[in-house]
Amino acid sequence: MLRTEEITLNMGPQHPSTHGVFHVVLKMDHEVITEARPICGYLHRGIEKLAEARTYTQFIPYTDRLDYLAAMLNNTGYVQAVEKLMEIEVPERAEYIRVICCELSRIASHLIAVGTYSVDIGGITGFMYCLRDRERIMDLFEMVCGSRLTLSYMRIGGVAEDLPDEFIPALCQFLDEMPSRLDEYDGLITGNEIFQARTKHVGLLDPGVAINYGISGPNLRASGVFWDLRKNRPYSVYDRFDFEVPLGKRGDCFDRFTCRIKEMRQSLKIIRQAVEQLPEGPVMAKVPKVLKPPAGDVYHEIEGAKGILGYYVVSDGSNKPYRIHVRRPSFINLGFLNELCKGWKIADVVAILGSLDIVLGEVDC
Amino acid sequence: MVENIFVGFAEWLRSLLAAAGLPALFGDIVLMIVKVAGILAFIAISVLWIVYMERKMAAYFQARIGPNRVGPRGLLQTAADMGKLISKEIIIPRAADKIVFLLMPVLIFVPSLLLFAVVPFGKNMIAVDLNVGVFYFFAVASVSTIIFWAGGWASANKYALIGAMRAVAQMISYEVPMVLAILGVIMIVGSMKMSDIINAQQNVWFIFTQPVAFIIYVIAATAETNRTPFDLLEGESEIIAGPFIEYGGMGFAMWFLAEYANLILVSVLATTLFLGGWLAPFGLTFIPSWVWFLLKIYFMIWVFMWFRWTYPRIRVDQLMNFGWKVLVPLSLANIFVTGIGMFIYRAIGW
Amino acid sequence: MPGSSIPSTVIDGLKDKFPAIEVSENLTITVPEAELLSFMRELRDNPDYDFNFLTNLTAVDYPDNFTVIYNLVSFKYGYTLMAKVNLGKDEPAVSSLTSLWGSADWQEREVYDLFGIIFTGRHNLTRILLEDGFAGYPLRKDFQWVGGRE
Amino acid sequence: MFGQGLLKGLQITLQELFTKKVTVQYPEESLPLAPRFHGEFVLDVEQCIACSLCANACPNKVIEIETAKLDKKRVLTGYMMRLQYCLFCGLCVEACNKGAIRFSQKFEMAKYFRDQIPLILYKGEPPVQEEQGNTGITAGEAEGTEV
Repeated sequence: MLRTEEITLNMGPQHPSTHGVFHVVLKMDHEVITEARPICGYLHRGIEKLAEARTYTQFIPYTDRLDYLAAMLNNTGYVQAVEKLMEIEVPERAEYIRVICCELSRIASHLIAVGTYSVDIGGITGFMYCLRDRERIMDLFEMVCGSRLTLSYMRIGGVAEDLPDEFIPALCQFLDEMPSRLDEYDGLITGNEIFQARTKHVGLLDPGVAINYGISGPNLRASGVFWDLRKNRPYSVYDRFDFEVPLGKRGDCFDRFTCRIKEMRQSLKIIRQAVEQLPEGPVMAKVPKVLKPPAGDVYHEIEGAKGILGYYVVSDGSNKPYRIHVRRPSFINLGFLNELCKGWKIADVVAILGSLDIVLGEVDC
Repeated sequence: MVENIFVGFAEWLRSLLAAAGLPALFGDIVLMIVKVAGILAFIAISVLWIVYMERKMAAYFQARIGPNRVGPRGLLQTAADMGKLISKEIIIPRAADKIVFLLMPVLIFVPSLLLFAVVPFGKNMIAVDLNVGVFYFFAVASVSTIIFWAGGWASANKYALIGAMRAVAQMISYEVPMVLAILGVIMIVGSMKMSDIINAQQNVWFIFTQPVAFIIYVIAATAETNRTPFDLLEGESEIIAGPFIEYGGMGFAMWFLAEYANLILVSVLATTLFLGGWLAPFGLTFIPSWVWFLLKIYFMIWVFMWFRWTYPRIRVDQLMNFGWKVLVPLSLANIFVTGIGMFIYRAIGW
Repeated sequence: MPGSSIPSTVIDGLKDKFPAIEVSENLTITVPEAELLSFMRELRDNPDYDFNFLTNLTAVDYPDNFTVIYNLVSFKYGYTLMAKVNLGKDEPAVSSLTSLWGSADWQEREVYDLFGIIFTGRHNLTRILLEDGFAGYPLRKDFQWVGGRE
Repeated sequence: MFGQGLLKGLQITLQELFTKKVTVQYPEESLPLAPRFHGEFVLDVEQCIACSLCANACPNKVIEIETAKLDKKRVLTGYMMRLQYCLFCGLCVEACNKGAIRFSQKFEMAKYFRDQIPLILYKGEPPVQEEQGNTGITAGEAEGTEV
């Protein structure tokens, strides 16, 4: 017998497929992983601390920088938490605009997830197609709020500005063209046998374990657990839309991937309904110039692109939040990485990490 | 005559030297040097061009337009890149085996250059028409495995080591089905001489008589050249660049260019063995044979690029399984069927 | 919102079992530190509540005490529950919930990292976001940072 | 079945080979910007009443306003934005009641040196008397006089 020993491999912080500055220390027996110790924090900016020195409105731009791929959702989660604390009623039109923007953001985020996953598996072309189509959403956001990535569009009590006139036609055109694009991804990536061989039955996530580890979003639904806050605990106006929650069967990487593609189709469906139902009216509730929520705390959750996005806001009655905590889905989804990677190969670690769809701005906060 | 422009040039040179009263041996030596220089120029230019073509093709497949700033339509992009890479500092990792580390990127070109000696560029345009041409081709091509491995090993980097080990495993595994696939062709021809193989395809190309062998060959060749879906030793999303991870500047450029030289070589072999070499299809003989040959190899290169920009990467154990459990039995079966076919063919006595 | 908060009958049942808990108006339950683990185990294992999902775990540094906040969700009934534990200012420590929910692992490490609250009865309680040698706990109100811009 | 997906993928990439490319050759051509685009700031000095609402609305203390008293009236003497800290969130623009601070469509804000980054939108002499010194420099000209 040859004497063999484990090798320790530092994957990251500079590595093309850790999706940012993320570090995994892999212990390997030849190419098989025996331990994957995730190390995060390279992007920690202390956003929760920063919040304590800013007013409630001034924190909105910082939420963009958590999950910068789905900034609208982050905005929405935060402003809804503060609205819940202050008991502000948001105008109907603003709610619909929020839904449209949130779902667009979700599609944008899933497009990145799908595209980068394609790169992780080795096919660069799929990534380019996804980014090309994501650019359309960025253009739509630019019309709405002037920014493309860090949007800061939501305000406590509504949205910053009403939709511009040219937005709805551009959106409808996007809605018409997107399904065929999704078919293209399905043909290029999902249907590919090599891709399926790489992802099917890899990184199996048992539903019970997934719940226990607090994994949420498409990752949880891929394991077959029906838990989508838009359905289970409808916030905003989500109870008025007819859509399905795509579920996976096995909870492997392939299911997590296809769940995202299916969710994009559902998001398109929601946006279409929201556009049809979009009422007229104001987009901003009557809120005081200086926001001073009553002392107390509130925890509010929405269904983010990566999972359940929660904001815990504590007010001491002043115009600055006493404490804001963000339940970042990527951070909690990552907690199970070690168990998930054990027994798989390096190439699978990339596949598993990619299928969890983390964004480091959110993990490190 | 365009057809014989190169052959004619060689004859003219030889007669010129003979007319100058020089011995025939000296004429041969000069001619050999000219041939080598010509082949080197061909390699250098086509490698540069293929890098450009790959980038352009990748861009077109991805709805982009690719390099278009340096030179007309970006044609000088690779040259500019080379200029940049040459001017870069050579960084040697402290733990690396210096001599091996620096030697390997140079050596990687040697098998490629040696192989071009037997490439049939056109009618009567083989530098050396060995009677064991195909055998020589495979024998020399296999050497590059050691060079990949040594380069990765010398880098003293774990990623490089994994990549190097993968390179050895992958190249050896895929050499077997590749050779077995070609055996079908050689059985039919009964010769390993490149020109014989091409001449045997006067009536029908071997892609039609040996389609399975062709498919196996293309798959194995993709693996041999380390291109997607078998680019495991590079695998930039897992082991970043594999054996080349510590190489920068010209060292990296050498590896990079050698990969493209290998790509030309496998396309050459595919053309020679399966696509009729320099033979013109449909009787279009007014186009010179060497143009046909170039067209065919560029088509093959384009196909390899098409694969690369479409497919994701396979995993290392799947690669091994596929090679040993699918391709090898399939190629053995192909030999078997070819043998029976040839037996029946002779028994009927067409 | 339908079925989101826990019905008061269930709260009453909990009160009977754990007399020490305090229930505020908005159905936030404050648990004494000593009873936390058994209370949480009851919440998780009793099929009447079935709180199988620990969604959020964080802490707040109030002027008088530290409060650790647990947000639980029951997938079966759709209940949500916020539980709090008040801890003293000096060497705050609370029993860990990693034995009940895996999601507590990283979130407890995060709270430890940023607040310096010790979670007892678990392994690998190390800093997660900040580097290992970082001095102080930044989310405490008395934390003074040096540097900053200009 | 096996191979079908592979062929489908090849077909899709082959189709894309002949579709219109999406690249925009930036310096020569550029995409139209949305009217609301968050570009560089411009200040309408005539409108500005130096109320500091924008500076207070800023989450990152980017805006620095210098004022002087003139006949019990506050007058703007300096308006500087430290753009290196700017989030381009638009809260300052939203806070301005007079519509004095606005976004322009200019997005090429790269500078060669760090000390060139602060954007000086207005730099006026402290007013001597009456309304003389108030004419100042307009925003457009001020761009050229960055320190």
